Amino acid sequence: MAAVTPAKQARGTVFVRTEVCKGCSYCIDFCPSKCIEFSKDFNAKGYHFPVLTRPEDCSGCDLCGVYCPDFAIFGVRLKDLEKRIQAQRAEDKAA
Amino acid sequence: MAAVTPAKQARGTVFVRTEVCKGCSYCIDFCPSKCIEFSKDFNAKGYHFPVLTRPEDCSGCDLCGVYCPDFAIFGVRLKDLEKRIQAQRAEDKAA
Amino acid sequence: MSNESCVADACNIELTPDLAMENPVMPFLRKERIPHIWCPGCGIGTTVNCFVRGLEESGLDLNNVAIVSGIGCTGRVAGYMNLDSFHTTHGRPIPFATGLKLANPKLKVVVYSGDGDLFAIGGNHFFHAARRNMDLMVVCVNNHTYGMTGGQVAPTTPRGATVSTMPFGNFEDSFNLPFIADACGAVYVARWTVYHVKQLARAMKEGLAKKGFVFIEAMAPCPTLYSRRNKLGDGVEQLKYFKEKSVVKHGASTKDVGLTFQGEIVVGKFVDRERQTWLDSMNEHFTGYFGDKYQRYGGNHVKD
Amino acid sequence: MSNESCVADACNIELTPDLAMENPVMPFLRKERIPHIWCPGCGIGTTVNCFVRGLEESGLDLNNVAIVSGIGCTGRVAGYMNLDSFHTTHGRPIPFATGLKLANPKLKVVVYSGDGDLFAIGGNHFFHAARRNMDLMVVCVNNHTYGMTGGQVAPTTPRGATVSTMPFGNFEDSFNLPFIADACGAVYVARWTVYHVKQLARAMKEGLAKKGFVFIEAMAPCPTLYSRRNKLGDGVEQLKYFKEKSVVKHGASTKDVGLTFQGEIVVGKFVDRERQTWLDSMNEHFTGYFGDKYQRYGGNHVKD
Amino acid sequence: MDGDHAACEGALAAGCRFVAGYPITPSTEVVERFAQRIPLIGGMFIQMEDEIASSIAILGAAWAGKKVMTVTSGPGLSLMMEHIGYAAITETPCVFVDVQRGGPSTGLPTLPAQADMMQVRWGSHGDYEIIALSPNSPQECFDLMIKAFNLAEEYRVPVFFMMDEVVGHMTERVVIPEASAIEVMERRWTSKPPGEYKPYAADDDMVPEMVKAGDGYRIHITGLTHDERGYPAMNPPTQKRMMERLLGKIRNNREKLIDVRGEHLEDAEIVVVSFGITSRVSGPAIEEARKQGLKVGHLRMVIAWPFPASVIQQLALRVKAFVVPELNMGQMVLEVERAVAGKTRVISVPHPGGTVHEPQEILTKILEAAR
Amino acid sequence: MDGDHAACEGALAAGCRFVAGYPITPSTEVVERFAQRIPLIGGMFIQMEDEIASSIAILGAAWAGKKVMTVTSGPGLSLMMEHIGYAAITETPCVFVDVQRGGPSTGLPTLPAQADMMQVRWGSHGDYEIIALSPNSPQECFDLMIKAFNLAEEYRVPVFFMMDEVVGHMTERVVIPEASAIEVMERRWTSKPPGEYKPYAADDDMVPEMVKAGDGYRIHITGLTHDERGYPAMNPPTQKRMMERLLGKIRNNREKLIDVRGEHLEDAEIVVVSFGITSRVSGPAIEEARKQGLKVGHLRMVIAWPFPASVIQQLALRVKAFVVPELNMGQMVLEVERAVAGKTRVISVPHPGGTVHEPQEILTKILEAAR
Amino acid sequence: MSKTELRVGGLGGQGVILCGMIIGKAASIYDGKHATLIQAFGPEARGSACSAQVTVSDEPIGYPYVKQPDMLVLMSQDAATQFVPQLKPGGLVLYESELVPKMPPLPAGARALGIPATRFAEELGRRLVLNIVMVGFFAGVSGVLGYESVEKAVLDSVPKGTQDLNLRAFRRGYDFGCELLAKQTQGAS
Amino acid sequence: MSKTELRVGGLGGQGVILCGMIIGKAASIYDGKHATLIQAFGPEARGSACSAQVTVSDEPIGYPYVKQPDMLVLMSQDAATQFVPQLKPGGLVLYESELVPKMPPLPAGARALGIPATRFAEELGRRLVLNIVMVGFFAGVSGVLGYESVEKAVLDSVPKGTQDLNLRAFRRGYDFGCELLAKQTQGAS
Ligand SMILES: Cc1ncc(C[n+]2csc(CCOP(=O)(O)OP(=O)(O)O)c2C)c(N)n1
Ligand SMILES: Cc1ncc(C[n+]2csc(CCOP(=O)(O)OP(=O)(O)O)c2C)c(N)n1
Ligand code: SF4
Ligand code: SF4
Ligand code: SF4
Ligand code: SF4
Ligand code: SF4
Ligand code: SF4
Ligand SMILES: [Mg+2]
Ligand SMILES: [Mg+2]
Repeated sequence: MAAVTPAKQARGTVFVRTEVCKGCSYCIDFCPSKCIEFSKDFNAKGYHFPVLTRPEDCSGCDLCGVYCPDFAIFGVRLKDLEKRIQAQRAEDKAA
Repeated sequence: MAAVTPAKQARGTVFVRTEVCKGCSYCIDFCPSKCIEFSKDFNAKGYHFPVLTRPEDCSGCDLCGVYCPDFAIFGVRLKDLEKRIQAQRAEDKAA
Repeated sequence: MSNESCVADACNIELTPDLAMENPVMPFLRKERIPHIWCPGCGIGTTVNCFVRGLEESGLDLNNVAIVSGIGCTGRVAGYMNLDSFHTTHGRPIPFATGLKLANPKLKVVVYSGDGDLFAIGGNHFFHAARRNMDLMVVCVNNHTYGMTGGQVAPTTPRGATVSTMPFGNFEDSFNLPFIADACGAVYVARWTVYHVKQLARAMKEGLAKKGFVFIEAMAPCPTLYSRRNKLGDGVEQLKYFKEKSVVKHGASTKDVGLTFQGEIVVGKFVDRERQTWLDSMNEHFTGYFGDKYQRYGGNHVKD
Repeated sequence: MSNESCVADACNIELTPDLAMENPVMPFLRKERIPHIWCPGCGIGTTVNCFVRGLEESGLDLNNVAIVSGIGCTGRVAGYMNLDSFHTTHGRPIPFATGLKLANPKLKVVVYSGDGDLFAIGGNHFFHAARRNMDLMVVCVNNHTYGMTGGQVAPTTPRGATVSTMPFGNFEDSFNLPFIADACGAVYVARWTVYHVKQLARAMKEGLAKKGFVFIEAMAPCPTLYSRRNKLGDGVEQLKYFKEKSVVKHGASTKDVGLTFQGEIVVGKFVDRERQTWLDSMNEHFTGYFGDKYQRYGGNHVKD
Repeated sequence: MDGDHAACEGALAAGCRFVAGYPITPSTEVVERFAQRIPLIGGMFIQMEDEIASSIAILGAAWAGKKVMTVTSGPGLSLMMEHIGYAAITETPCVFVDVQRGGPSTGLPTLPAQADMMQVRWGSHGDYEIIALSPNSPQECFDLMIKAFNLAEEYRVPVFFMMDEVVGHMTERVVIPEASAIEVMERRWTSKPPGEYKPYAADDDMVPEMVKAGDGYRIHITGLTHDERGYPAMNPPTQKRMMERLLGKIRNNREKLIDVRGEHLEDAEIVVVSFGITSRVSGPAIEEARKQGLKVGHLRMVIAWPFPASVIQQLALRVKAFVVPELNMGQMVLEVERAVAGKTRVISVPHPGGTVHEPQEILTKILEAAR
Repeated sequence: MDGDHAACEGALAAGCRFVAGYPITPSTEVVERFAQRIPLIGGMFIQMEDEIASSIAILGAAWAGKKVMTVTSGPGLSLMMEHIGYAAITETPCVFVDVQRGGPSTGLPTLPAQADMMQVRWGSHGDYEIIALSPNSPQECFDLMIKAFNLAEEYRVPVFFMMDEVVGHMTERVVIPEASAIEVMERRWTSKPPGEYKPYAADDDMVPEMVKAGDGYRIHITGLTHDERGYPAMNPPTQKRMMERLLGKIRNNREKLIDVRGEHLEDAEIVVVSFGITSRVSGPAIEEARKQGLKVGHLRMVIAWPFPASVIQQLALRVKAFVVPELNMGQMVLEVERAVAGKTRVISVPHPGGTVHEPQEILTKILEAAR
Repeated sequence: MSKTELRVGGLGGQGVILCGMIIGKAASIYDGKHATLIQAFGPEARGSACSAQVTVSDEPIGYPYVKQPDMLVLMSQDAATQFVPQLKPGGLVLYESELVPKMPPLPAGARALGIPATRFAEELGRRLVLNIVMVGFFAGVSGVLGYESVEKAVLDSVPKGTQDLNLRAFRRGYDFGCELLAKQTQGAS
Repeated sequence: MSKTELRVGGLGGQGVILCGMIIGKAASIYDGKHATLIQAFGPEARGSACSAQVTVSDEPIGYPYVKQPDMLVLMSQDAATQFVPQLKPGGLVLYESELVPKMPPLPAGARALGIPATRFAEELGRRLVLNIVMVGFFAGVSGVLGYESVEKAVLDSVPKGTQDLNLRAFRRGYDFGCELLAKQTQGAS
């Protein structure tokens, strides 16, 4: 999926494994910030999947992740994301 | 079993199938009039069985009969006994 | 019967052998099978006396009463009753009775079995039949153990009692049977001991008259195994305990009637309520759904 | 993972493919088995998310946590968890778990299964394990039907709902699961729906920390069979119903939390009490009986 | 109509009016249809809490006079074993439908097998006899189901209707005849009055007459060894008398119970012995072999139990080999071997289940047999 | 000591430390003794709510690392059938003790039979293999029980210990050797670390190594058809691979598993084939026949399943007849017949149970065989 | 033609079996032929691969399996990958064009026709009717069975209350099929 | 004598099996012989007929059943009726005299000795020890096993806490047996 440019105030973002999404819309309906929507495309199984259409509103609260019955999406706070990525980088270097 | 002579005021009596009695003493212990006791003899299975030792006290209440787990004893009011016997006689004649 | 002896002189009728009286319970029993197999002082026989009296007073046509037992000492009750009687498999009298009842709703079906049969292996059937409010009267003779197999721990064995598979004393908690029956939806729940013969007989009568899932717990001694192993004396000693430690509390909250080892026994009629039976629910539901096309299953019930 | 997409520009770090993030639940799952078999909008997956979060927060060593499932859609949970996991037979996860736990008391054993599995065929095991206060956490995903076999009536199907073996509408009364668990002696009883993800995750955490028989009912949609057949829309519609009709009542009397077809749902933590577990009872009892000769089975528990 | 639905229709046509069941793939459609159909027919369906309950609820219903059935698949059948013995010893007419799936244990829930054949013969403890039929099409699910019910009434034994996932889920046209054209065996009601009737007294045909609860006979029925009155009598002579009748009523009627369908048997040098879906899968292999000039016949067992040993014995005297394909790892072939008693070769074509044989596999064995 | 108690001692000596059971005559004494003995030995006994629960609680315990057993009789065994299949497919080492009583159904609870022999072989749905031993004295209840546990560990199959009421309640002196003199097979623990270990990967002997819960292997165990990782894989090729190993580990070791005891077989013209208590009852009949000058041998099956077909086949080539007395209406004799394959006569001496054969009955058949 | 063999493949939940069933029913009941349908579904009847094998014949059918189909109806990429190689030379493939992005090479003389059935179904308001769109498409292009027969079979096989929707779905697929054929014929001419 | 066969018969609840067990135990453990005990009890292990068959032998025992007992210990009329006809000529019958009112005809040379064991047991305070009285009687009159052996076997076989009572019961039976023998010998002399 193509990245979407967020507004400055974005505090979080989501990752989606589009191929395992079954289009149930839980993430979309229960996102407190209403920042994701269905894609127009189908995935291989014929489902529409979520895309972050208002990234500036995403808090990274991961409610979408807790709701998603297919482990297809998760949200992350950008702060945490940085930490995780740095940690991973450090690990990679160590290895 | 030999019959026991009751005092005049007897209002009831009991019948005992001594051979099926297992000597549990329920009839004896829970007879409200305390009018039955264990025999000295054994029956074929080696149990003592109840005998009406104070027939004058028996009310024919049949509590012994309700308690007896072996259907070995029952009490009857003399009034009812007469009726039953007459009824039976009548039946016998009819037949 | 010729081997019955009578204090004949007590009445002014001469008793000739052909007039010897028969125990009034006999017509309700399969005479030819008496003496029965139960031990001296076993309380099961006493419960049968109460059942017979309840049956007699119920006024039911005995041809329409069926009795179903599982396996166990109590399980033998069916075989002694002069009714259509079914001795099924261990733990399964309730589903058998369910089939019997649903296939011929005119029958009054009584399930008569032991605590192990009904609540250990057979527990699930009890719970589901109560939930469905299947129109059955279930009598449980609770002797706190598995009599037939030699006195093992049952789900009704009180903590602290010694039984063969808890040889150093039982450390499990037991079920509070009336509470369970109540929780699952029984419409009539009572407990009596075999000391309380009159009350037990009355409960049987009421149970037979009631429509829906009826549960009667009859506490009874098992002198051979339970009493003896716990040094509680024989049957008569247990009955005396029942007498001394029982408290009658009609309408008691079933939550509070749990039993302890030789402790207080709350007896009484705890629950007596109305609830549509499974079959009535079905009939009503299908009548609503199909209207006239639907023929009431089991014929039209006269209201109660 | 390379097929995860991210709005990378949102943070000031450049995301190269090798840095693609993995869903934080993945380490708890058998990744190689995802995607799972559940239908679109099936609520089971959501309960797994909550369980994972509870597990994570519990601080337990995952090598000492085992999960046991029966057969059904929910029964597949064990197979997706990256724990020692056992997919047993229909209705029997509790006795399997009992053996597992008693043979190695150091394990934290979780039973995760469906309403049919735990309360229809498996009901008796549930009742007895609760009575014994076996140290197990039992999670029941209640979707009001047998999902795996195509949507038949379950003991949890509300009256009035249509299911394949009650094709004209269910006319049976259903079990009130928290009440049953409470009546049988569970030490922790809670109900949440998959709408209540935070609360459900917290209940999982509390349950994992609790010693004794823990019961958590997680109401979940089965859009494929239950919702569709009852014209209730898909999963998201059911979640909306959960949201609208739920009332949180911690400590509610379990008697009063029965469910009706699309009616009010009482959720909350209903029971949280202390009772000696079966194993602790045994150890204490044998220590009392045998004194020093007795070696505490399962090692010495640190009193917590 | 698929096989599961046809089986339900067959049961209804046979007079079945009581079904207790518990869902299990791939059998559930049978009871789902029954639940749909029965309210307006005047019968009863109940989904019980498990298979144990289902399998005894039907026995209760049978003793209240109904024709009864339960429906399951392997795992459920394993749970019914105690009640199969109970049905056998109490001589309760009943039909158990087993839509076989891959096993053992939970195995392959949605895929076919024929691996419960020995189980239905031997799965309950103690000695007893049963009858088992094996349909190979939806039409037969209908037709043979009627036969199954009739046999249950005639012999008062549990009758097993051994479908498999393929037949259960196979859809073909099913012709349902007029009710009047269907031969239905009624229960062997007694004509004796209460005093004279004994539930387990039988004459030469060894099958006692029956009554039902509520008719004033005050019967007693028990799973214990019992005498003619139905009373427990736990002693070796009673056991002997009871067992001889329980087994005898089937063993003595073995020949009468044979139902096999033969094809090209007249000149056959090699005989394929099959049952159920495997009989259809064998078709192309046999055709191909005959095209290649081999004299291959086909013997299909419609009734698998009691095993048609005499038919096999007869054939064994004149054929070169038997080829026995079955969707299991060798079950009925053991019976074939025993019947053949070394007279000729027996070649097993086992299959672990999950799908059917490739006709080629069977052909290969036929060719091997010809060598 | 009686056979039931000796069996318990044997289990303890074999390392059994977990028993779950449910009372049933005539087996209960085994668990009663276990409950008595275990607290000070450091093991666990639990009486479960029924046999279904018992039979799976032991499987849970086995996966937590214990050697396990359950004890029952026919009706209870019928309820365990589903879990026998589950034990077989999950390859869980376990011992099922069946103290056989008269059947079918509730039958003759306190009287002997040997009529569950076919049931333990075939009672669960689907294909699988088991091992069954048959002791004939309290001493053997001890000795063979150790063997039973060892075989369970060696082959990872359910092992059946087929006692009967007579052996269970027979009292004789039992010599219990020093622990050090008892050969006990330990579990086949893997030496592989978590990442490399696959629960169902096996080498040539077909028996996979085992681990237990709590050791960090994060295993998955299922009753569904599964691959080497233990993951469900419901497709025919996986089924084939799994089944070939499940059956192969016993079928390929059939010869190794033979345990028969012969007497006078060298010159025998007639061979009595027996097992369990019947082997002792046959004694006087054989002696008497030999006194009358007949060359009668005795073949006793200590392991009844897998059936020692090759031994019978060998003998069939040179003896005149087999006589097969058993306390059932003809079960193991079917296997004898199959193995004999028409080479010689097989005479069944069935018995409905409730007591043992009169030696005279067996003698009569021996004499018949000699004619 | 005395025998036509057909395989319908897709995913559980797409209505694959019903699709095959309707075609079989149309053949056997309304066109007076023999028909056998075999189902093969995944482990749990949902999510995973799922297929129906339909044999339509003038003669009674013995062996019920389809080894070399004359026709394929495909609703997933997996089904296409698995079944296209089995197709008879000269056979016909009908497929959901958005769910089968990569059609494997066809055998000699075979044709493949695609339809965006899921999208059509969504347009009609319920993605569940995708299978009926495929049935319509089949009726439109295959030429094996009459329009009426198939329409009757559809009406007979769907739940009451959804007949209207399903008829529209059927029509949508049928029309699309006819148009496509027309277009192709034009292109060819 | 290389082999002694014994049958104990009575009713469930009388302790028939234990009676046989003690005798067998005395023989095998304390007298170094082989012994086999077979139980036969009624349908439910209570109330109905019940018996034990004990074989005591210098050699290992194969066939464990007793067909023609050398000795009988009888505690009910039914047992007497059933087992006395099987007694070996010259054999010995010990019986509860009040529970076996009608002794069937004995085979040639056989003797029968009675003891009111139930009454003795009742006098000792527990009718349950009737079987131990019978064991004592056996030890006193049979001459097959030593007093000590049997006494040890009794102590070994009864529940702790009841050993005293049981020893007294054993002694009571033993003494009665010895007296009886003495009397008979006198009578005979
Ligand atoms: C399937 C099965 N398991 C076990 C048994 C053995 N058994 C017979 S009766 C019984 C328990 C009886 O206890 P309960 O129901 O309390 O009856 P009681 O004898 O105490 O009246 C058991 C376990 C059996 N007959 N069948
Ligand atoms: C002994 C046995 N009976 C029946 C089945 C069939 N079966 C599999 S899952 C299931 C019900 C599952 O319902 P539930 O536990 O509510 O789980 P869900 O699928 O709804 O999550 C049934 C009846 C089986 N596998 N084994
Ligand atoms: S992380 Fe939170 S805000 Fe962002 S999409 Fe997910 S639910 Fe919405
Ligand atoms: S919750 Fe998950 S499966 Fe559902 S639409 Fe969102 S990403 Fe897809
Ligand atoms: S009838 Fe009443 S008073 Fe008379 S003996 Fe019986 S209990 Fe006592
Ligand atoms: S109650 Fe009955 S059995 Fe007991 S002593 Fe009295 S008569 Fe005998
Ligand atoms: S064992 Fe107990 S319950 Fe059974 S008959 Fe004897 S006293 Fe009654
Ligand atoms: S059938 Fe229902 S419970 Fe099962 S996976 Fe589908 S939605 Fe979930
Ligand atoms: Mg009891
Ligand atoms: Mg469910």
